[in-house]
Amino acid sequence: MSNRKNNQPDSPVNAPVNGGSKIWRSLGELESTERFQDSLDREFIDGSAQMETEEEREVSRRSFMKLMGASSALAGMGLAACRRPESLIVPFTDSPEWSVPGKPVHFASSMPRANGAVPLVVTTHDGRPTKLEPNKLFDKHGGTDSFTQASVLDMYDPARSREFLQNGETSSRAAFEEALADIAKPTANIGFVFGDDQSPTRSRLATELQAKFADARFFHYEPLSGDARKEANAAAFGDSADVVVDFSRAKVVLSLDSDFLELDQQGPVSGFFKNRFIEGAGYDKKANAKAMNRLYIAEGGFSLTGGMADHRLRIAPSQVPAIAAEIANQLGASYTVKGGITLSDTEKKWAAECAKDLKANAGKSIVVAGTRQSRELQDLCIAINSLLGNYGKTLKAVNTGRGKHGNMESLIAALNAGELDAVVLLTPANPVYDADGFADAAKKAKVIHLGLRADATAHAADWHVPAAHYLESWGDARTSDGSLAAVQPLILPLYNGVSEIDLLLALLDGKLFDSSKEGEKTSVSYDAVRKTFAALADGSDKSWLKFLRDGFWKASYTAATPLNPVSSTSITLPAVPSLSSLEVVFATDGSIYDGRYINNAWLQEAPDPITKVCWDNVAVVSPKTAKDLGVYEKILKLQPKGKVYGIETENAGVGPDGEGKDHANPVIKVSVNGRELEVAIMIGFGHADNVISIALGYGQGFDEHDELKRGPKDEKNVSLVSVNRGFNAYALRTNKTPYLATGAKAESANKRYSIAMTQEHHAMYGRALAREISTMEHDHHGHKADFAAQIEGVKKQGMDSHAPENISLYKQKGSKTWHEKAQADKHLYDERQQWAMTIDLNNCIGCNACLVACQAENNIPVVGKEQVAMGREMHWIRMDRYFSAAEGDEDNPEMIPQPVACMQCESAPCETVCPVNATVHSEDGLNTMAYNRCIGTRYCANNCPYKARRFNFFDYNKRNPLIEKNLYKGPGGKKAIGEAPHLQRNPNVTVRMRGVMEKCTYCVQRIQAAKVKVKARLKNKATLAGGSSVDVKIADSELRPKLDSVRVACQDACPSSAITFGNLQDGDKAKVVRSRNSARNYELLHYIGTLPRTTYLARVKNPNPNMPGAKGIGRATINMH
Amino acid sequence: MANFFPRWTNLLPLKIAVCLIFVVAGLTAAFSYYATPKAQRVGYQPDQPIDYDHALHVDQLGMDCRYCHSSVDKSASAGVPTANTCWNCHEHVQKGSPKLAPLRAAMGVDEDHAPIEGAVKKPIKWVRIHKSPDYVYFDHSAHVNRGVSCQSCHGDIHKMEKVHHDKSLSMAFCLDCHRAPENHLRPLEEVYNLDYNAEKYLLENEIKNEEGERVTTQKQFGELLKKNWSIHPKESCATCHR
Amino acid sequence: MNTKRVYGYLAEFKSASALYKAAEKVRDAGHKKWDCYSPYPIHGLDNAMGMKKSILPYLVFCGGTLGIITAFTLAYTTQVVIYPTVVQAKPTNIFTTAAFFPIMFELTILFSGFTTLFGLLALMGLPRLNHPLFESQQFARCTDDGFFIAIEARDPQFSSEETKTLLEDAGGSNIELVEEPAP
Amino acid sequence: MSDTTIEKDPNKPVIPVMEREKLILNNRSYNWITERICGILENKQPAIWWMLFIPSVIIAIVGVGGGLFYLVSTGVGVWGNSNRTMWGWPIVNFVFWIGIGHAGTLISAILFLTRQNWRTSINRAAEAMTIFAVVCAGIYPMFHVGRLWMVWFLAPIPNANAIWQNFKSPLLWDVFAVSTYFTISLIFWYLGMVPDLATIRDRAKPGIRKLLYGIFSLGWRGGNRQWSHYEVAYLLLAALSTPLVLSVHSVVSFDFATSVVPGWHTTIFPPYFVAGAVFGGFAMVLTIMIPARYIYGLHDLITMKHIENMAKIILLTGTIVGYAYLMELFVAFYSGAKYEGAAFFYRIAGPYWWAYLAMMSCNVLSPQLFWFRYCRENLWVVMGVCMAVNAGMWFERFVIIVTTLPRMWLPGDWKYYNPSWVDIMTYVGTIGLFLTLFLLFLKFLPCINIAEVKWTLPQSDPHHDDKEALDDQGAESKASYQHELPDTSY
Repeated sequence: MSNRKNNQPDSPVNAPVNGGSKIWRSLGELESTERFQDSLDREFIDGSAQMETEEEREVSRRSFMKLMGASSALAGMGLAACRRPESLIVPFTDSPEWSVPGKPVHFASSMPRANGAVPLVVTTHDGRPTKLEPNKLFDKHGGTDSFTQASVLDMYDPARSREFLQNGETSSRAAFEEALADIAKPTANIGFVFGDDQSPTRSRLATELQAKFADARFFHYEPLSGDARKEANAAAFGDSADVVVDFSRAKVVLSLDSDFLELDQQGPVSGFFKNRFIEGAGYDKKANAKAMNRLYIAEGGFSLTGGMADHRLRIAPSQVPAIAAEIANQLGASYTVKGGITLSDTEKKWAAECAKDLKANAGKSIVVAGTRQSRELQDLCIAINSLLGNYGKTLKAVNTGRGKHGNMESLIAALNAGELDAVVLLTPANPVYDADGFADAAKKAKVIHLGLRADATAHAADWHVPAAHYLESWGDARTSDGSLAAVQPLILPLYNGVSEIDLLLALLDGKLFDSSKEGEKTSVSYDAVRKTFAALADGSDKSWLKFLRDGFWKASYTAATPLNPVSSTSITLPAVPSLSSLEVVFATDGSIYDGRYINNAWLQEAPDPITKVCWDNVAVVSPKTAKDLGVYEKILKLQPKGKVYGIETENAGVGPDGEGKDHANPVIKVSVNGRELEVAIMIGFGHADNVISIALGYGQGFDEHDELKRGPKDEKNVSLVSVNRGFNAYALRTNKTPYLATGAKAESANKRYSIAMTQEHHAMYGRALAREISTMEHDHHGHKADFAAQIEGVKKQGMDSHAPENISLYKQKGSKTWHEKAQADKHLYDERQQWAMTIDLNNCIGCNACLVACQAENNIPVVGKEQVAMGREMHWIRMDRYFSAAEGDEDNPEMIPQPVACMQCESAPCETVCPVNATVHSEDGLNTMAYNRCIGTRYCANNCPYKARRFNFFDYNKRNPLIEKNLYKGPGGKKAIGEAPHLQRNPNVTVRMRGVMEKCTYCVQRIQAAKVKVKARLKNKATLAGGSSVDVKIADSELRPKLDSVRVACQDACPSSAITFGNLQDGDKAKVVRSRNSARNYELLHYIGTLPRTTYLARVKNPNPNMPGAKGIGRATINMH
Repeated sequence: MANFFPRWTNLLPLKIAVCLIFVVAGLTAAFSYYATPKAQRVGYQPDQPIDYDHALHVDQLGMDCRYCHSSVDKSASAGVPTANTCWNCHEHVQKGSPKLAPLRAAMGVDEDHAPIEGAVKKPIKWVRIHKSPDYVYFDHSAHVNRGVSCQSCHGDIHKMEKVHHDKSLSMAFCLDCHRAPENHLRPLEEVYNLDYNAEKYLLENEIKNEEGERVTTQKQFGELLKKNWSIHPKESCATCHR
Repeated sequence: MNTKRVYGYLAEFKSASALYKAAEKVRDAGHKKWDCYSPYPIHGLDNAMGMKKSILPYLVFCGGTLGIITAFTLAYTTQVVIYPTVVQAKPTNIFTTAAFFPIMFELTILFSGFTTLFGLLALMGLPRLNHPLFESQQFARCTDDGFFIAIEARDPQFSSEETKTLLEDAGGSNIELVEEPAP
Repeated sequence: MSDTTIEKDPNKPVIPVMEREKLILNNRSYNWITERICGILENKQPAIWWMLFIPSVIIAIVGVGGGLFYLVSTGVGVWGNSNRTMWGWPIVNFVFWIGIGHAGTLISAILFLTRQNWRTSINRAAEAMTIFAVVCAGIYPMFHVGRLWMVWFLAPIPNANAIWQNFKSPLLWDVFAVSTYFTISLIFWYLGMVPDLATIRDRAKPGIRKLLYGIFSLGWRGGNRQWSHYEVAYLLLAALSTPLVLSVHSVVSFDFATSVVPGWHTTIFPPYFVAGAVFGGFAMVLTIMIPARYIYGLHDLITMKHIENMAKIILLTGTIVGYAYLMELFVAFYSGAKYEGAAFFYRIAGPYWWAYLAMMSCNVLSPQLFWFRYCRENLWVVMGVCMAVNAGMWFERFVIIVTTLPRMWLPGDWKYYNPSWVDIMTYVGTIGLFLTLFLLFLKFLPCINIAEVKWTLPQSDPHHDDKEALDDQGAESKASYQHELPDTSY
């Protein structure tokens, strides 16, 4: 085993800023004796020596696995065997800094993203990064999205690129270094293609590169970057200008086809959600409708933002500018719209009222346009905002200092013109696959590609360099508001990858840093980053340490000076889409973004937030269009009616696509831009007519197992996770039509394609599950109810309006029905802590952040498409989302998400039916699940009204479920033991074996950790008191975990702070208690009397009374009884 | 016709029945003894790369448990000393002793402790003795910080020249203590004092309970501590299983 | 040479009625160690033979009681005394007994069933595979359509002559002295 | 001893009395009965036996053996169950078989207590059927669990973990109930067989047969001092079994009734399950006895009277079940509980409407044919109805389990359930297993209770000969025990 250096970051979050560490290091650096270097460099491998058993050797491809000095570290690598083999404990020779065996260490890092880096706190167990949390130091209310949460798995992806490739053939590092040497001649015309993320160090190096290579040219490319917006901003505010949106100041937000809450973020969203709480972010104020912001949106297909919107206008994306123009005109501009839609009266009114509302909130409003929308719309948006005087208030025009870079179009032009000898692709994108025309142009120059995946580009390029994941490399980035964010490695590059900065440095000084070589210093990029930091912030060690410890350095972009926004006052729109000339929208995918995450099994299995489709993408069309296309005989209703023995009645029957493992959707052939694509079609409620939205990023490669016989094709570009997945919409996309293409034709291909969905029924069928009220007075057949009355009425919606209060025969202490006469033993009820959770549907947008976070925290296995289709997905959180149409128009439904996990019922039906006591109630109010006791009768799951329990039908953890039919091969199946993802496992959570039940446990491992922590207080108190510890008295209250200190994984991840968790015993001081006391608080399925500890807060819609259809908004459940 | 069955068959059923009873009873007894952790683990005494003598270090030299098992009161895992922990003393003590060869190998030095060029440090591979199943999450700090001594689970380590598995550490074993902690609680100062004896301690320092009468037995003492420190050990699954 | 041991007289009767009458005669003759053999239980023969009622029911009652006690003790000690657990907020005290009834009932039945089986075997002195009567050729028909009376030699009243005549008078045919080889 | 036919004296005055229907036709003699029944297992089996036996064995081995091996080695996932429908076919089949397993003991026990003497001809086969059905049933819950090797957790034995079962769980009740039921039925069946085994023993030539039958007949001698105990024991067992039978299916119904699942959580379940069980059980008895009767020529022992009585019971219980179905619907509607109503709505009109339709027509409608004497006496009709009922009872369980779970509380988790091929294979396998066991029973054990049938003959009455004096056909054909006992046979 080769020797390697300690590449631990300098200073963990949970260490004192000027900790002893500092001295230790500096001492070492002072006398950098051979001896010291050795210890510094070697201790890790020393610790890791050789693996003991075959399995363990497999378990860790890399030495660090053995870094565990501790007995408990292997826990969670599978349930125990009954007779133990001789096992060894291999301690370090020199214990590394910060490492206390069995204790996780947290480091601050951040994930570079196109729309601003995400500051993170990374949890590492024995050198393995296992979990990412948002850095609350940076943004108290901030969260992360599912991409960030899942990115830790990307690092362990066994299919990650490990080899240098030359023209697609395996090559060697040495060979590449030679090649690099003669490519990187000062005279060479080299084109550098960066991603859209901002990295100061990279920018600095770019200038140095410019200096070295006089003819170097710089480009930036990501398939979803949206040049129109950049250009518009550049035109309005000068080159490399960008607009940062600050929602916290906005009372009214108008989104013009922008999913700014999830996939099209244009600024930190926590501010937006802060203004959604009607009782204040801490649930400490009186409910006040005024406190709430209002969101208008005009969009084609449903987005999560659309789901949140108070007013949603369903309109073909190509026609959105018409609405924008109308609004602008209402605000005093004078735009003339040529072609396109003639607005109906309702639409006119919509625009008018919206404009009025905006005007009323001038300076306190925001208008955002879809990043990839047309230039016209971008200009309109800027115009409207400046009319409203929002710039400088809610919108900040800033200079990102990126410098004027070319885009893909200019790159291709340059290539075709032969102006470039070499292209260095540093973008996370996959241009050969996702950029139209690049593949051919690229042949005209030497292409060096740096990437995590051996994807199409990697194989097409002359040289592919395996990249280091951001958790493996030194770097820096800018958050959306321009603060510096540190990117620290948590671990040596697993597969010896090269970081972007490493490569750039190699081009500068011709020597490629090899992290696996001996005797080198920690990392060259470390120095580079520090140098940049010194330049931007200050050079002192203290601030550097602070930077690394906090993970960010508050700073901001320089404000850009608005040039006068001149723009044509006349807009030309494409014709309104019709059946003969459809409109194709190239949508961003909720699971794999632009396709870069296609190898991420968590994201693939996480259902698309809107369609609920896993592992595939589909073409979404409105019910009407589906019918017109002749795919369905009759329109697929949201709440289908069926004939029951002749009588027409509402009936959740099996739809025309089938249900469960038979679910297969019809395939249509879409032809546009002179190209064709066969794609499975799906009904999208609330989708604009004659518009087909297809998510990008899928269909990167197929093998012989492909259902539609498309393979084998590009098989080497994909892994087990990404093979045979969905349909490649890039095939239809050109650089001219990056977002939408008009004039498309579609016809049924007379095929069906099986689709795996986690939710196949989209309506509540008259059950008040995800409850909703409105700030507007409600008038139902003369029964008037104002906002206050509606809030009071939340608890009485649905069955609860008339079902009598459930009186339980048995009374448990602490339960609502408890009375002193009932004797419950002391040890069955804990005075210190009683845990509870609330989920505020008013903020929950239904993204999958919590779901994926839970998967990461709790070692939840992935089960694969077939199993999901059968209804065997293992997610502990089932992200239900319901559509509910206001009476009258089924075409414009509302969308209400409802995450459902174990409710930890005080009176849990699942417990009493377990014959072996495997699931019983804990004294602190948890519905515990002892996996090792469970024999798998599955009775509990039957009896769970919320269906929150998941069963391990197969050995999902041992047998790789992604290999065709592997699960069904039993002992003959291929084992997945020791594949890298196992190293991501959380050692504090048992990895469940086949045949046991599992479910949400309120992250009991975190609760226990907190309890253990407070136990030390006794010792501290005794020490302080001096004398004998016998006399020390410590009360229950002192042994209670710190107020709101226990945070569960989903809560941490939630970007909208919709989830609150805490200790009921803390009383009003605890946020969770305050939220439970809110009048909006209600129990799901209250009338069965399960007394759930997880409760929901009803969603509040804040409609504008003058808007058309305002009456129907926020009425999803209010009339149910 | 003669009897088909000879006369001796008349007693046969009875005999068989009696035999069966004994066999079944015997098997049950055997199983219920040998299949328990008690029988399976207790006495497990593997050879270690360095036959480290706890009796010598702890009992005679009076080292504290925490010198080597440094994370016992900080973390779930007590931790096994790193090579350089041993080296702190043995760099000077017992130089060149053949017993310490593995340690020197771990430190990459030769007989007279001169560093060997380019030596790869081979960590010492201790053989694990006490191991709870993967699905059991025992936390050392939670116990030692609440007055449960090492002794309660590991026995008289300080008397062991070669460590062996002393207690059964079965779930029943854990529950016994969780149900009646008073039998094990002792003052925090005494947790690492393996020679501690409750009666002796109570003779030396006079301790009174609420009622003001003097505490003399471990049980009473335990009760007192339990009350003062409000100790309520849990029996619910999630306490140990997650 | 093999000495034989006399078991007793075996006489056949032509029908159930005949057997019944004969039984009464034998009973009145004051015999104790004798029995009637028939392919099926003949109603009222117990009186005709002057037998007491079976004590089996009392045994079974005890068995059943033992069963119900076992069940309750098992359930109560494990659920309330040893390791009380809260399931669905149900109490962990005597009030939870209601949930034990089904098992208490089942165990009652089970134990009664076993007592019946083993009690019966004990009372009938079975299994006993070897019996002197099996020496007799004709006796084999008793499980088919033969009706027999056997008076044992152990009976105080037994005498080779009178017993024989008694059986003849009672209407017994092909009377046979059943002997078995001495041990 | 030859036929005991009674020759009449012509000078005696004839008192006309209505002829009473006989249980055993044509004044058969004891010996005839013995010959006839023992003949079945002493002579070579007819070809049809082999034609049924060989396929059954193969199906049993492949289906049960193969299916379960695959299941255990691979995981419960090979069945069709999902996180939405945790109980699918396996539990359907379990309840189905358990139900069938009820007629046997019930016929023996309850009919015995109520002195229904016609039971004597069928109870042996019925009890055998019970045992085998319970064997088939037991397979499912056992292999249904996720970790078969941990199933011993269900047994209350002291262990080093110091943890115990949850005696509040209906599933644990079920474990106790079913195992008790199996044990008691076995005892009941075996004790009833001892005298007959003795009969066979006495007829057998010395050899292996004699040895085995000898051992299992325990040396039975048929002495009255044995008979008297024996009859008490039999009575006791009958008295024990009767409540047991009722309890077992009630407990099985608790698995559903004590849950909170809409459509399961109903108080009507216990009686309705029991009725259903009797219903299905009798149907199954007929389905197997009618062919057996034909094949082995038992027309004199299993008369039309027997078949008709059973048909009547099927009609009765079928109607009870029908009532239960309708009552469920009414309660669901009347409760006003949306979820309850929906549950039943989806049974009738949901994706599995066909199952409900099948259940209704098979269980409620088809037995109504038995109102007509013609249908009760036409064996083809009887056979047909019984087949329908067997199917219908399976569908009943299917409706209860499979149509409820995929449409429970939250529409968000609704998902259709499909059985897998392993499900089907295993089910077919258990049918094979059942037939195999039953055919073996026919081959090696007396399928009709010889002693008791003899007991029902007129001449079995000890006072039979006295009554020859007054020549009274009615009286003589009516054995004395029938005078003394409450006469409820019709």
